[in-house]
Amino acid sequence: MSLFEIAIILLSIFMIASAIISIWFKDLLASVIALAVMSLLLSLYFYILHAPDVAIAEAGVGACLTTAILIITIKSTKRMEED
Amino acid sequence: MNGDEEKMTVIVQTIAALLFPITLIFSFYVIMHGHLTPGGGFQGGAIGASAIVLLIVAYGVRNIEKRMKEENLSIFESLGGLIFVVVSIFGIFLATAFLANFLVGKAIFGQIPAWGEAPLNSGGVLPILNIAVGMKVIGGLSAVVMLLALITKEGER
Amino acid sequence: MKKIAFIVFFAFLLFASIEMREFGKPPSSVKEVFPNANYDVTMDDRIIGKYNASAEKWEYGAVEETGANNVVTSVVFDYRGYDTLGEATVLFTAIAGVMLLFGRERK
Amino acid sequence: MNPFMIALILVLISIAIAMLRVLLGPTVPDRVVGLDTINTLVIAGMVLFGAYKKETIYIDVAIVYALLSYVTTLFIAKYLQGGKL
Repeated sequence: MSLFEIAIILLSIFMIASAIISIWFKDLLASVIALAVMSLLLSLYFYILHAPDVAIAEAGVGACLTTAILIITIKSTKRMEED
Repeated sequence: MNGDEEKMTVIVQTIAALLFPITLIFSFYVIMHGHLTPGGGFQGGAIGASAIVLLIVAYGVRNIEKRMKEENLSIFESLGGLIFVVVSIFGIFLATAFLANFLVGKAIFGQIPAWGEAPLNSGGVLPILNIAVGMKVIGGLSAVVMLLALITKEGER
Repeated sequence: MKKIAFIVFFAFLLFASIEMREFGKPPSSVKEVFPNANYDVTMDDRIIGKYNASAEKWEYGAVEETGANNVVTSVVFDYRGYDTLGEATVLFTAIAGVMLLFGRERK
Repeated sequence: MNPFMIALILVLISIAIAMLRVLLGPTVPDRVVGLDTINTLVIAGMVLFGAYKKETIYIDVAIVYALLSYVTTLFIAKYLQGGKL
């Protein structure tokens, strides 16, 4: 098993873990943060698989615009606090 | 009603004013070199929209909306779509079909590059279509974020 | 019922990923992918290009057909241009809907 | 056994440690700090992989991420600050 395959397997495990914890949180803001982590790791995954076009699109849309729209939506509605 | 309470601190405003032109220039670079390097119309448009989102978060959406009306952004976006369709229809008359690449092999944009070399004026109609899609995405995504941010009420933490 | 559907779908995906080719390896010929085909030019040869050793030049390349050095852009805007037109239409429709809902009327 | 790939594996292990802070952090600012750490580590991983493949074009993606990744942190900070957007 080469180092490249080890990197791909580690990234897959991290992505699945962050997706699971993003739907496991009850707090909406923490859930958005976990979704941003999954978007970051997905961009790194696309980059390692030699698709820089898709990585740039994911960086622009996933890292900035999606999180911005979700936080604006949370701000204009009511957030369910954890306590 | 001067909107001073919507701005963030002086540090954030200064850094945003310094980094906004750099991000916009990088967005234009990604759009213009779409047929040579990774990237293209959609990617560069998303980067440019993110630059406008940075201004919105640093200065407050109502201060930006006075300078940059959302009607103007909508007109910008529709202009991009119009350029796309008109260039595609030219393909019917000057070449064989809709969306045909009628400029390749000609003098202006149509230089065919050798393998590995890359002049900027190659690619036929691909740079024009890239610029059209870039205008569309910049106008559209920033207009969506601006309109969604305009309807937020007084938030209470 | 949901668990049975989940297990069947998961097993299907696992089987499909095991049966795939080696990572990054192009198919050697068309017969490997489509056994009943009667032509011998794959899509990779058609777009990326095929090196003709006897004439010492590349044939069927997207670089010669469209003049763009980036093959992905020439696929997105030239070979599959209708898809890009449809994506632009979807974006236009979404933004028109958001403006219809949230745009404030003036004067 | 390329040294750049070994460094990339170490960066991925560091991402795992930062993800623990995102998972366990009791308040929202702890999780934001974890997200910002992951931003920086992902940029470092992209540059390392570009050095491994010896492609200068791949650095463009790292520049895009370095220019855009702090907007998320700014948005969450403005949310926690309160007031109008």
